[in-house]
Amino acid sequence: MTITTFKLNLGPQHPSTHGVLRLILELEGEKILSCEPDVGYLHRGMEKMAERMSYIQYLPLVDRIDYLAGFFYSELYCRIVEKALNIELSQRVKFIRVIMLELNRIASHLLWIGAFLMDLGAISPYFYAFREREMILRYFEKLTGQRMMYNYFVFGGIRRDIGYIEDIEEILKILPVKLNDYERIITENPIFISRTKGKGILTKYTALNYSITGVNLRASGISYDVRNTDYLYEGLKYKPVVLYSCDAWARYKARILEIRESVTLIKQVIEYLKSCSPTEQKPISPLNLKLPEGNYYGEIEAPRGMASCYVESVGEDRPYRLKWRTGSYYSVNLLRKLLVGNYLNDAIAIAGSLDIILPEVDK
Amino acid sequence: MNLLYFMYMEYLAKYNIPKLFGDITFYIIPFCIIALALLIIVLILVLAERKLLGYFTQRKGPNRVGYWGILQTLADAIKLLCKENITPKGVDRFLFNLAPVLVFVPTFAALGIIPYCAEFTFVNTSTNVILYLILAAFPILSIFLGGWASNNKYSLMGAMRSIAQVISYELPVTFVLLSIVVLSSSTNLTGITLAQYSRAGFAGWFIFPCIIGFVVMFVSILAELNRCPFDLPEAESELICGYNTEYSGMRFAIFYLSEYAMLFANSMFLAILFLGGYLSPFGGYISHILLGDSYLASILVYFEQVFWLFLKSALLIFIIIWIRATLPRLASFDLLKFSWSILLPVSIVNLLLVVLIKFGGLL
Amino acid sequence: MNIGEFWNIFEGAELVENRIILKDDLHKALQFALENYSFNLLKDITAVEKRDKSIDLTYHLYSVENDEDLLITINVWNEAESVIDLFKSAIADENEIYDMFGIKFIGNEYLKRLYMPESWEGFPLRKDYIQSDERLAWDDDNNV
Amino acid sequence: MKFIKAAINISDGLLTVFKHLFRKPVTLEYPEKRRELNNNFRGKLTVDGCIGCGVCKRVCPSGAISYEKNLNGKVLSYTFDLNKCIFCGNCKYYCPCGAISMTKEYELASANKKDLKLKYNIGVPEEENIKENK
Repeated sequence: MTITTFKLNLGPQHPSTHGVLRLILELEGEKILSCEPDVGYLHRGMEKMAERMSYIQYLPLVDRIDYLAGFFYSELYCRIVEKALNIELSQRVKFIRVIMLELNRIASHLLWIGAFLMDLGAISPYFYAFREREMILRYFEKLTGQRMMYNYFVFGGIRRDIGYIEDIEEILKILPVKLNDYERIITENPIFISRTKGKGILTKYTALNYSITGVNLRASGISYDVRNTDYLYEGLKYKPVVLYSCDAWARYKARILEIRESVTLIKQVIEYLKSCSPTEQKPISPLNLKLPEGNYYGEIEAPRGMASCYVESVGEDRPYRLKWRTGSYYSVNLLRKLLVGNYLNDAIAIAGSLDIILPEVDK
Repeated sequence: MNLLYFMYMEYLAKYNIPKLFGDITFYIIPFCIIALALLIIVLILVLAERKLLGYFTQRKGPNRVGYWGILQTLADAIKLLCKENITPKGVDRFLFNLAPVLVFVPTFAALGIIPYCAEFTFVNTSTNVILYLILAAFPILSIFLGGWASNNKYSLMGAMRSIAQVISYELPVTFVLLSIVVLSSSTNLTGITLAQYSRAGFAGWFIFPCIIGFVVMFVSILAELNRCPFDLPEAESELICGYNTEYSGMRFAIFYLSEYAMLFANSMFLAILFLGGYLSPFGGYISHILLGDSYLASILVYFEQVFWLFLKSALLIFIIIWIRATLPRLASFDLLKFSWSILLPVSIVNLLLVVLIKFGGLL
Repeated sequence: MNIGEFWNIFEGAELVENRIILKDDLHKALQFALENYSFNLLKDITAVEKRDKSIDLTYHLYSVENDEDLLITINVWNEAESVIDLFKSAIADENEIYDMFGIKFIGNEYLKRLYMPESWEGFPLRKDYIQSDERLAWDDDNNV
Repeated sequence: MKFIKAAINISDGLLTVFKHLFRKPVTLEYPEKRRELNNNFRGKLTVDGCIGCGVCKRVCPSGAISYEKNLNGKVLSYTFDLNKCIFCGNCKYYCPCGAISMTKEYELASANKKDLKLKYNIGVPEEENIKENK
């Protein structure tokens, strides 16, 4: 018997590729024989742009690397410049940054939960998750002026002191209740379990070999979290979420638990912020900002895996070379292996569970 | 119906119009009534689904066209009518155009054999139930035609899925129908309805002796209608739009409308089989209670019966929409497994139970 | 891990700041680090074009068990050894470097233009790259 | 046993969704009702009290700011091109004399691109500039 296979273009215009990812699948019936990801439909040349712009000009663009979690890349870039210029942040500024990062992480994970469930065909959790995310985005808008492109961190501090803390407290009060709601609809639902339990198993070895980091790695049983060694998080009690079942369900559950963990982190920070007085910092003069010669490297735990930035400076007012490492890029590469042997509708669940976002892939 | 037929023939005979003319027009006039009523009902159903899904997810649903968004579906229908009918390159033109035409035929036929009230069934054959069983599976043929002719891999996959789905869900339906036939000793839908009559109203409904059968039938009808959680043939997040990916304009509208027409027909069918059809749930009819045995009451009773039937089917449709709002989609493999390994045995057990109840002297 | 021990093994390797600079045998060095010191996570590969138009490839390795970082740098011109048999994540990194710098990785069959179209000429992150395709130039007056 | 557990879980989910049927919709009917914006909002730019130092041009990431000079090199007027502006707020933050401010106006769609080029003459009262850019 001869087996006929055919090629299927999944994307770039497809409801469940969350942007413009194109997967060239080779199918036999509905079984996937091979997968070839094709990216680049959203390439903006972030690295080349950096070489043409001054440090301060580049800062607002950094948010756009991942529009769902802009604070992380902003923080990463600020961190490198601060390291190069030997700027010491005050404890208050550090903790304000922690609040922003963790709120942004919650917003990003919430969106993922909604989108993932939408991929699986459930409608309600999508809208419920967006409702909670909207609260966070409205808070961001109040504080920073925009919903997604914040441009709130500046070299050596933050743009304006934090305010509206009662809003955050309300979010923290509501969020765990709503999370219980989601879990009642989703987590124990037998259909959801049959779609995710045991699907897309990412073993420890494969995860490391494909350079998967972040929640996906922690759901595979490896406790690697950059937050443990991050100087922003010093003095905060934090327990990394590690799950051992390695499948799509574990990746879902890990994100729910991460949101809960972030809530406890923010609570600790708010207690501190209430006890200390506001500080005012002066902006660094934009006119002569030059990094001393050398190379600088920074890492951060972004919602989609570890992000890092490498800057090589030759003493000019712009980087000689700037390189971003983003988590999603490696997740896309993982699809080559993870989808093979699965059926098409499991493939959607598996690809969705990795939390791929395309601006981060294409940079 | 027979009564109406004789009245009509007598009326024609008075004016010496040949019998043949009467025979023909007698079926054309009701057809027009159905067609018009169906269109209105479908428009209402589409709006109801969108509104309900909206309110389930804390939104308002369509609310711009007309008061409370009432004219939204009408506007959509007009928009689809005005749109260009695109026939993609490489399609099998004849089949591609035939499929949307064929899809409405079984729906109309199915509506013709449903007893709306005691004296109003368009075609009242003695084996209505079996006829219905055939007609309910018929739209799948045109879905397959459409998917096959589209020359699109997504369409073809959707069509293949729907065939597999209907074949596996037709068997449990047949066994449940058998148990209903056993209970009522009739293969006529009016007979089945009348067999459910009892003085205590809803106590005589077949849902009580045959509750397992009801659940099986409900699930199977969800599958046959391609409704969530069995909406695999069009699985938006996987197959874009399944079998009607390539259809546009009026052809798409016909597929879309037939889906809702079939939903309506099947929910009425379910109401007839298990919820007593047009019988009042209180035993006596409201018009009899209010107006006594007057001539007006004997006419109003027919309308009341239609009302009860529609109310029961509306309740079922509400549950179907509610399920759509909550549950994720099953995987195609699990779907077949669910039917063959759970629903089929359960429906056979149900048949045995019903036989025991009927002939074991329990009823 | 004692890095000094590591760079003694490879001839011509030297330690500058926190990174090991190799002359040759990149694949062997990475394999050595992976097998003997369990550096099992290749965080990324960074390419930097030097003034003399040669390219420095920096392999950033990480050991999850020991929580240690290791940087291995090698200077290449147009070709480099591929490490995709050791680290599958290198498929992505090498592909990106091929697309942006034009370095051919020998042994990597997945290489293709990734972000750029297949027909694109030039390698954008090279310092001598001039963006000259006038279709892409933003013209204020014609876009009103 | 497994079936009963599954049925309970599904009905639990169904009830949770059903609960939402009676809650107030969160939909905001946009053109009629609008969100409240506070003073931090980054919208359309306005200028008042500019000294012509040129810092905003140097920090603008998208090149949206340009200026006209007279023969002596003195800056006469600024043009903010909202077609290019990404509303990052850099110019406002780094302006040494606080001349740039961002309004709450965000509906900036226009049929003509030239409407979105805001020209501010230096040394002219604010009202006139605003009138000119309507």
